[in-house]
Amino acid sequence: MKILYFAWLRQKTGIDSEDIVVPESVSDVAGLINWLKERNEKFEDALSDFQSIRVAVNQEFAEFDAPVAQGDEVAIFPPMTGG
Amino acid sequence: MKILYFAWLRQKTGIDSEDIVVPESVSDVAGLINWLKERNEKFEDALSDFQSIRVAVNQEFAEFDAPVAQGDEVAIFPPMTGG
Amino acid sequence: MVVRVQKEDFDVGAELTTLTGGKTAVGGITSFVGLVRDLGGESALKAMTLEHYPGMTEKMLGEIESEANDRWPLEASLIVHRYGRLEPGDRIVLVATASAHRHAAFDSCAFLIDWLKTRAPFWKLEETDGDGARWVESKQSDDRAAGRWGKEAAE
Amino acid sequence: MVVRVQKEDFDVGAELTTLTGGKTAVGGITSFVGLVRDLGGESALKAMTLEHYPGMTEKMLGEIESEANDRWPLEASLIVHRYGRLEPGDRIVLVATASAHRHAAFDSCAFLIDWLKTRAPFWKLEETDGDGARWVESKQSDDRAAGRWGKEAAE
Repeated sequence: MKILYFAWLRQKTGIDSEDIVVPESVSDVAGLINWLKERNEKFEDALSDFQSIRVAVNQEFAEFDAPVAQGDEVAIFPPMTGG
Repeated sequence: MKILYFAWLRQKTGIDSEDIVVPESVSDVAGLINWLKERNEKFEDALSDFQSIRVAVNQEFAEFDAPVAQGDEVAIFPPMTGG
Repeated sequence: MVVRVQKEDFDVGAELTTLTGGKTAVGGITSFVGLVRDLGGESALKAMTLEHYPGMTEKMLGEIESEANDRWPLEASLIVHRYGRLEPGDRIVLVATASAHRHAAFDSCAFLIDWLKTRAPFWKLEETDGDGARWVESKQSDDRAAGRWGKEAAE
Repeated sequence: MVVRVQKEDFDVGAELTTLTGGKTAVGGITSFVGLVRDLGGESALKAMTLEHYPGMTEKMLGEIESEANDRWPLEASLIVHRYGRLEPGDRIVLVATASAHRHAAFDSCAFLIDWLKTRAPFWKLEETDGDGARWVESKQSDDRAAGRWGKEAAE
């Protein structure tokens, strides 16, 4: 799974893009984020508030109950502030 | 009095601008136009329909009962069609 | 506030850059460029000649631009209007308004162009393939568009 | 329909000329140029860095432009959006819509910029004299502005 981080999520996690294998138990966006939070303190901090996080799966906005699977491109970012 | 003609009023009268002395009996826009109509057939034709004529006195739109006097700049033109 | 009535074409990019140069309170510029349109139909438009009333045109354009500046919080505004013979695709008019707020820029620009399309002292002579040359008559739909702005602007 | 997301500045005049070149059915082009604004206040803005999501940005901008073309009778439309570090007075975005009818051009351009200001996947990092750098938070007033267009555009 390809995961992208933007804006302060990129800064807090220290990562802009990564390819990782997620466990099969991760089946939706919420599951993915909860799993990512357990990686280390930076992720724990960056992903602590669901309300300040938006997600896109394969470049389409997705809700937290949207399914994710290996091969997907998932982007995690704060609400957009526009142009 | 300086009189200016625009668009088809210029074409029909054959004049774009003239300085003329009008009789003292001409005291308002309507009087001026009626006096001009009597000059010749071209003017008679051009000024026959009040509804299709607009007037400015000293570069301000004016009604037909607006006063005119020697020294004024009077412009006669069709309704504007804008830019 | 700038008003120019000229025969020459204008460069939109250069005009906008000059308009807002150094004014860092400007958040956005709305501009409208009017072009000579050929709607096709039976007789194609060959050219359009715009006649105006030198002196009164500049005065009226200055007054309406001043009114736009009274109604909206503008940082800068510009009207450039051409006259003379123009062909389809040629630029006729540029209206640009700059503000800290984009809605003020949009509304004031729309207000100005609605006004220009009806009240500005220009007359159009159209040359078509079929009919030769004829003077365009005033359109009621344009009067209504200008009317939606309420007060009889600058008259 | 053209969408470009780029680091480089753009030339508004050249963009508009290219947009409508040869299209004589176009009566008017409404355009909006967004600039980096410094509202003054306690801490002056030094610069703003726009980050975006390459790929998704172009896709979303293309979708909203397509929606504008469905809603209004446009002859041409263009969105150019910059990213990267920009300073006060720099151009950020150009939206231009061309139509036979000026109200269609105005409304579609306003629709697009309202959308871009809220829904486009850009994030702003502001550098001020006082506070250092901070990420700008989403504004509700912009959401309302986009909301007045009715349906949830391109989401």
